[in-house]
Amino acid sequence: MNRRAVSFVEVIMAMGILAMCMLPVMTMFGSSGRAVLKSQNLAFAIGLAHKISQHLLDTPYELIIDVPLPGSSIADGPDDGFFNPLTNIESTAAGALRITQAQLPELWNFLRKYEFRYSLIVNNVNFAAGDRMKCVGIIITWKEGGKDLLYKLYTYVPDM
Amino acid sequence: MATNERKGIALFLVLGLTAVFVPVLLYLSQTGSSQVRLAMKYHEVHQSESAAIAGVNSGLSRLRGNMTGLQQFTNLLIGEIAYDLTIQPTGTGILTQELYHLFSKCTKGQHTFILMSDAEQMYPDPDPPVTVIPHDTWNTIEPYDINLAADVTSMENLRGQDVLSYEETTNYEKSVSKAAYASELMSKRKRLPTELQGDWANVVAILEKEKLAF
Amino acid sequence: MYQTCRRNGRGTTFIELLIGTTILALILGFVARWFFMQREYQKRLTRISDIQNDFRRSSWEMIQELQMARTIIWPRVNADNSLRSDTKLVFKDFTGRIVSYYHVPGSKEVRRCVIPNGPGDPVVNPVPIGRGIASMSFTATSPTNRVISYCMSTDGVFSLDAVYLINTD
Amino acid sequence: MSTGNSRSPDSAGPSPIQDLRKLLSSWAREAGPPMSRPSWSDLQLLLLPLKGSPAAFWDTFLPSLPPSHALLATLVIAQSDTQVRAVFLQRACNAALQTPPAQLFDTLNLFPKELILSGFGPALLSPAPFGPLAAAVLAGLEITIAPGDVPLVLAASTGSAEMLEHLARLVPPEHIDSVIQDLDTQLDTSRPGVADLRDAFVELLKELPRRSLPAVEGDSPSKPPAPTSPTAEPARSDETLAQAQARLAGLRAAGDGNAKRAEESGVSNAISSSLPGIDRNFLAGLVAIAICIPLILYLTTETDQEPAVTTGTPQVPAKVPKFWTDAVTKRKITREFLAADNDFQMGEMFLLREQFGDALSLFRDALHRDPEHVAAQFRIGCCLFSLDDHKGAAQAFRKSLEMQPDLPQANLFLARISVAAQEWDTAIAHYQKEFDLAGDVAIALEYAGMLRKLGRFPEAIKLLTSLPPRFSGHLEVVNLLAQLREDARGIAP
Repeated sequence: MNRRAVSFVEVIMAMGILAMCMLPVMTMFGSSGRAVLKSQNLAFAIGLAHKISQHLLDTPYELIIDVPLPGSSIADGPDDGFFNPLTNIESTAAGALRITQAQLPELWNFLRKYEFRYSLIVNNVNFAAGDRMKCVGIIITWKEGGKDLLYKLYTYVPDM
Repeated sequence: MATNERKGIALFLVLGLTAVFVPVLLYLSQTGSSQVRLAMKYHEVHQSESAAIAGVNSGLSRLRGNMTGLQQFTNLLIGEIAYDLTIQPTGTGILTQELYHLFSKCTKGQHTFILMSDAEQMYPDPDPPVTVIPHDTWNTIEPYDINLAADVTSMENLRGQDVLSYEETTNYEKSVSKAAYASELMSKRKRLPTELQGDWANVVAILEKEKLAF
Repeated sequence: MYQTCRRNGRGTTFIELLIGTTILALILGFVARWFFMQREYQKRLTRISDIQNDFRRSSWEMIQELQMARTIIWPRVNADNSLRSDTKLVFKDFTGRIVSYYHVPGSKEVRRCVIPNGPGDPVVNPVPIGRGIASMSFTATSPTNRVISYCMSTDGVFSLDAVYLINTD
Repeated sequence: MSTGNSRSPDSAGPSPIQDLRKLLSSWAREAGPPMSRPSWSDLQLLLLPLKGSPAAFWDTFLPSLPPSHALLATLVIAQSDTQVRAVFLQRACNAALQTPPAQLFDTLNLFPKELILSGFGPALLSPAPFGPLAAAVLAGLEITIAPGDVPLVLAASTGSAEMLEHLARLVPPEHIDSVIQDLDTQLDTSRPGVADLRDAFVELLKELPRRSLPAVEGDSPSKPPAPTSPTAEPARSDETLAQAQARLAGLRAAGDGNAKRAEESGVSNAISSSLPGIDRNFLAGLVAIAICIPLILYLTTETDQEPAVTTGTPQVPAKVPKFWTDAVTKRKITREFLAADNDFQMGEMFLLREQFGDALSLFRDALHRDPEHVAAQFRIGCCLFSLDDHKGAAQAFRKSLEMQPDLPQANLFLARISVAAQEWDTAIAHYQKEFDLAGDVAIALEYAGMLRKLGRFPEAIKLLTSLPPRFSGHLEVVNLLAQLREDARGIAP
């Protein structure tokens, strides 16, 4: 009986230890998968924010206006000069492609999968007559693993 | 002997599972963290670049606000990103405008991004806004210190070389006729990669149309 | 106790082996299934990571140069001011040279070619500025020719970005 | 013609004893395995009800039965029930004492060896005449006992040559050596005569393979198939007779198991014998699997956390979540936080344009919305400093340092405030802190400049020479160092 008990306890203990050892490793691994997806979405969001900031520098000053939270969806979004329309290989406006399921299904799927949105917080500062500057907060939001994530970037747009 | 058999079973279960799982898990858990690091680096790169651009704009805004002379700022913030700004007078232009070198630097993590720009502040001007004309903005990712004359000088030299080669190019453009300019460019078509040959004629047409005259 | 007597005499019984093997098979079955699932998943993740790296690298290289460029020459917005895309981009760089980025679908590369704005031969960079990019399009979005937007994609991974040209001609 | 025959007990109407006699004799005539002979079930029907009353059985039936039949009857009752057998078989041995060996063997040969062993095993430890008889019976049937029991049986034996002879036959041939060892270790040779007994027995064991069965089996019994001889773990030498008997009796349970096994399939047989011994380990194994497999499956699914691809259904208008998580800093971002950030940004723009009053109010708004906004707290200090409110500025900078001790520039401004107030030691302390924090050359130059003003040239020189090599060649550093050295020479005697 004694010997059995030892053997039994031994196995249980060993298993306990094994499970203990494996848990962090597995969690680490589990998180590594998520980390890759996270890095993918973060990198994508960084690109989106940068893209907006660059367009803003070429947007007529008066046309830079707030896009309040929760923001505008990028997939199926309106014609905003940032993302829609996105491309056009034709020589007229008729050929312009927007991020819709019909026209750019793959990209549309990706954007809808994570619900990528953008919003703009525009601060107008008038220093003097005709001397003004905008500070624009560019906010990209998306959903990932049940969490609402956010990436923000600020830029100054002077009225030159 | 019986106990050994049982121990054998126990040992088999433990070692077997360990031997199978641990290497597998270690092998599988490589990618994630490094990827996040790379994404963060990319974020730093972009943030520093964006902050540097914002810095240039804030510098131009100061000049428009009729602020003159040497201006040095450290730890200015755009969002949560700190950037440094140096506006260094370089003399007076032929239109009696004030000439400046405008430096904007952002260091995020290991990454540095510096923008250097020429700025002409129209002067005298009764009150703001003063007209400011920036040009020849140049960037570097070398970790120069824009508050130190030595670093500033070396940046000015590096950028100067590029500006000189630009002047050479523009001088050439101005010096030749449109036809000669176009034919010179068209003559390169055969030596271009096939991907570019298709639309090269259109490209040359645009270049010809927009050739600098004087 | 009696069993131990018998085991001493006969070693492990058939049923012990049977159960042992069953459990072993069960564990190995699960482990194998799990392992192969993970391997597939990991392959996909690694692939995504590689693509991201390619995108980041090429994107940053282009941004640095384009930001200082003088003007976009190709593509240009359409006559009706609608945007226009192409797989190649031609611009005048900071020093006035004509530089082109172009996508080579066959090798999934984005290459850079420098064309002297005057006498001289075009030079293609020996090293591509972008690798592993299945599709790439540059889009002119404004008549000022100072913004170029681009979109890269490979196996369902995307990168949308744009560059504003600070300088003018 | 009226003979006594007509008054024979048979004619006195059927009685259990008569039925039993008939059944037993017909069973003895019938062919086939003992337990599948036609009369067997009738015998069981008749005898099994008596299990509960052994006394009645012995007193009523056995005296009227021939010993071999009595033994058979006992086995019928006993074979299905260990407890009953424990009681009955010893009595059966008594009965068997009067039975001629050949007849006895004929009967016993019909039964499974384990059954016989479990019946006669305990009797081995009984004094004569049972012990020797049991030994003779088991030896005659070529049944072996657990080697571990041999020393005890030997110790309990009469030591007669015949008994030793039979006892030697009970030792499984493959265990002779281990038995000899056990005898050496486990027999209490200090007791008189035990050593001689052991030596004699060991002698017998050694020459056993060459010897034939002793004369007691005058008529050679029909050879039973080789029994599967059970072997026991070595018995402890200090085991008492009672314990040994209990242990030997313990064999019965297994013997019973074996009896069943004889009628069952190999696998179920193995299960009945093996499972109880291994279940804990396999239970442990199963527990382990129960731990591991859900873990595996959980993590397997967890790693594949990409949300399902959305369908073409139109997007529902999104609600504003309570908060977001900053993908870079992991910080909780609320709308309040964003509003505070906007105020701060606007303040920053006014600060750029040196409109300190407007900036100050915006920074205060930001701090009001988000009391943890370190940058706003710091900027309040900057504005107050520029507005020459050094006291307020110092307070703001101290607060910002409380919020973030390694905040850049706060110490620098505090140093400048101290310089303005000509509190040199405080200024030096703040400059030093700032320099230690940033190691920045601009701070070093400003710090060294102040030290120079104070005439503390060696400290200033030490500070500038302690700069990283990268800065040591810089124009400003070189110039200031040169001036400091000159100043130092100037004051030198």
